[in-house]
Amino acid sequence: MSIVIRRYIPWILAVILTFFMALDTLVLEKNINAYAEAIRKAQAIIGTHAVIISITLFTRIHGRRVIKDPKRIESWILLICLWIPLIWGLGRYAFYGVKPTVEPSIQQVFSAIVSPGDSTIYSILVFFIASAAYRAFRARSMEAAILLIAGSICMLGNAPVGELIWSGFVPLKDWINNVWVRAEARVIIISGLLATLALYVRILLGYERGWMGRGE
Amino acid sequence: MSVDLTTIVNLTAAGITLMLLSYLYKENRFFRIAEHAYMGAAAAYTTLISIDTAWTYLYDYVSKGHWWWWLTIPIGLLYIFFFTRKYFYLYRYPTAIVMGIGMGTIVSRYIKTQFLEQIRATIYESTTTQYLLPKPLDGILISIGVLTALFYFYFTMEFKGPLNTIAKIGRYTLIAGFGGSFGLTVMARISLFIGRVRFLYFTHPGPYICVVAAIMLIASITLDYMKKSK
Amino acid sequence: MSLSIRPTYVGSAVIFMVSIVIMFLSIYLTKKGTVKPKIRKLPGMDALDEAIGRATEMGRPVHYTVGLGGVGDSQVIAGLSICQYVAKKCAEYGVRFLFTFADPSVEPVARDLIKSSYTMAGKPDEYKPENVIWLSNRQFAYATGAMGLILREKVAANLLLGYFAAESLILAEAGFRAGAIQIAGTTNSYQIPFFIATCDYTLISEELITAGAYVAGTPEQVGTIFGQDIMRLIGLILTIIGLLFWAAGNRWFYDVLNI
Amino acid sequence: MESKKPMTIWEKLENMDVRYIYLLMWVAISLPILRPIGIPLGRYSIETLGLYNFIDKLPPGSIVVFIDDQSPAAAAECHPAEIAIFQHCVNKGLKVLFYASRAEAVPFIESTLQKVLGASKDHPDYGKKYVNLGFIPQYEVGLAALAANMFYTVKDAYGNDIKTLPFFQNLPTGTAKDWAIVIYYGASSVDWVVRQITDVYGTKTGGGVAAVLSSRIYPYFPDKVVGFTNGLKGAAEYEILVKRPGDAAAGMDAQSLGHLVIVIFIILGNLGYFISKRRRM
Repeated sequence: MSIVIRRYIPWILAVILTFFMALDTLVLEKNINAYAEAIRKAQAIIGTHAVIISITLFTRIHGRRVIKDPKRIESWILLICLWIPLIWGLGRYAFYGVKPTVEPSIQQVFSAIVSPGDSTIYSILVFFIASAAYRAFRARSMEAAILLIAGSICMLGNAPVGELIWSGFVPLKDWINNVWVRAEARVIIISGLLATLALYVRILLGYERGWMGRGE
Repeated sequence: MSVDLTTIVNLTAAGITLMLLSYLYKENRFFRIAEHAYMGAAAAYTTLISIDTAWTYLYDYVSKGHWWWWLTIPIGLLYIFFFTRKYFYLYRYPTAIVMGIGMGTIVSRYIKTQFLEQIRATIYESTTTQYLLPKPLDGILISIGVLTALFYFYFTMEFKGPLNTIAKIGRYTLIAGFGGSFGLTVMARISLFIGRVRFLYFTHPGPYICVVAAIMLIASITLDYMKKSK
Repeated sequence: MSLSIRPTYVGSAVIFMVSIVIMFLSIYLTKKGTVKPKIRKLPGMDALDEAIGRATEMGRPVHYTVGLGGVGDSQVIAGLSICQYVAKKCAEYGVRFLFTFADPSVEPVARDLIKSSYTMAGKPDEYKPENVIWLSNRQFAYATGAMGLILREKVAANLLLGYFAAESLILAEAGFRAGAIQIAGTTNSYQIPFFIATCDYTLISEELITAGAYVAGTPEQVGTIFGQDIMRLIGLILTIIGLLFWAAGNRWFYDVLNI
Repeated sequence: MESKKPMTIWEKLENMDVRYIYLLMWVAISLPILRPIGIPLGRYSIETLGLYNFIDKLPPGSIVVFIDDQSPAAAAECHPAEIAIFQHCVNKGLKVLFYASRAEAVPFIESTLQKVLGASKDHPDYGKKYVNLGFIPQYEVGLAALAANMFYTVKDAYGNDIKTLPFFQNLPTGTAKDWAIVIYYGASSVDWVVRQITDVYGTKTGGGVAAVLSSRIYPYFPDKVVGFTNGLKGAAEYEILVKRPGDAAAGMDAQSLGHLVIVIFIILGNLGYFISKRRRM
């Protein structure tokens, strides 16, 4: 019995929902479409609860670190930056009805820490892309040479300085972008779908059980 | 000199920016502090936003008298049983719901956008594309590229003789595309860094912090160098 | 109740049915032994053992991440099923196994999975909950945490198999600076170039999602790969027929694909 | 430790410490920002010219709607475009209605007004020619509501009742039919704007978008989207067209130097690789 509750019911639930939602995208029927829309919203609500586990465990890991070694400033900082805005934001939301998107102090935390963090880490990519290009764009083999040539042409065609060096870079860049990059992207998309179909069949038939853990 | 809130926000922002960038030299204490502050604040902010979204959905239904929507909360709370030793498997119910809905929504929609539409686009572009070579050639190149590269992924066949050549052409198509899109991305990344640099150099009190950071960097490089030469 | 197929979705419905039939058939035939598909080698997957072995020799941890996606994403599911294999191997060799992710919905699944992998390897006591690390549910905060972790722990193997967006290169560069052997895989066509450029092995798109079945190797799993190849053949044939019609100046087939 | 032969210069070039690359990148990008060089931009792209010519031909008093959807990360590319396009509208005497479709983008409206007019709500033309509606949530739903009824938000971002503002007097229909063009600034998606405005009311769409979005905007160009500035380069072109060289134009120098540094490093790496390979043989 226990394996039924542990494994079979969740699995059957997933199968039924998959087919129902697939039906919704294919079929025009007022009730089905309305139910599907409601189910999708319910899923968003249910899925949000997972964050409880994550935040609890996150706090536990760093709490233990702090207890073991109270001099670990970074874990202290993490706990402070996590819990103070969270409690304040929730409290303001619950008791005063102020949405976190407009609550000024939450917005200040956002623009003091989160927003600069986002844009800094995004922009740190410029250094990494430079060093990746330096290491990878080396004509070691035929493939590497193709990578090197296509990459360098596109780089030079994109920057104004490339046009100053040789005016041919721009049409060549457009050609690579619109012929080769397009063909590549299309194949990656199609092949991703084919594999996804096969994976879903494996899940629906119960061969692929990674998503349920292994358990017993 | 009065210190207002904007200055404090800008000061923190500039500090976080430089501390995170210090990773470029090496993993260090300042980076670790900024990293943890950022991780914590980001988790708090994102969680608040997702709670807000979820509550908006829920309230929308509940306020219309659909009381059964409250049931989504206990179903979601099944996740908490993960902490118990005996009933931990109950987390699989919300997981199954989230997954089943995700899969179902994607699968049939993607068959259209990622399969049929892509095939149609390939057919359409076979004659309409013209960039460098004379009229039909560019389109033919796209078609050949798509067909061979798709063939390259074939799993249950060993490539021999002419098949190997086809697969190789497919592989080269993919690589050319990868190279191209690598090169094209550089510009967007530099743009992002320009934004950051401009913030640091031109927003009060960014420049002062930059100077402090530069001094600290030089000091740390000197120290490391002395340690190494010893 | 009036039921009709959404306009322009007839083709999708047909392909959906056809694909299910083909998958069933190919699983059935493979199980019966009528067809014996031989899967070509995936160098990236074969290198997993090498990577774990290297980590054992160096006494440094293995870092594994499934990226940004939630548990419903096919790339994450694929990443999790490869994770089973890696976690078990790490438990057997006694290598520290660090697992990171961004979406909270992955948390219970991953913990359950890794814990049972340790149990299956016969070392349930060596599973350490603090080695499964949620970094943040915001994209770049997750990337920051991962890049800090990779360099701090000096990981010997950096396995990036899952859903990645712009942070792909951040993780790969951190792995490079830690001197790790890197195996990566994703289906996002914008990110594959960075993995190709920085990692030792890359599982491109389809290869990632199929890798789970490749490792398992049971007839049913191999059967679905065979079915996948038949679907590919259908795609190739549809494209070729469409191109021939189009070249002859006939739009009919092109329009048929959109009914 | 094993004994090491000293590396030749070519081997050093082959395996350079990446931190030198980081440093040079930083310098190459910073210098032109502090002191622009003025590398010529080359040809104007057709997308930028499409937008410029469309706005240039509008009669004075036409209504232009700006949708701000830029995240802080995308702002580096979109904000300069917004300033340049707004400057163009001011020069031509057009009326501009601002609103933000994501909360993070609200400050950029204020900043645009400040940078072009030198004032926002205190400027004499505020309320007559320029109105900032602030944040309107729920992307497509919000835009559809605004398009159907321009008085939908009741108040502007500064708390003024919009019925009292001269901007909203004597509107022919009070819907998106009165608008001359909607311009989207951001990096996420332009589909919803086209779907709600161009497809329903026939009003054209324009854009000041980050380069990552360009591939998804091309299918609409040039019928539904008359033109757009593509990333920083497009913004720089627009700045030069309206003769207000600013952040983007200075940024293009940084772009050129940055690309050049990467290409030089690639060449050095290959040189090092080939020469040391020949020596080893």
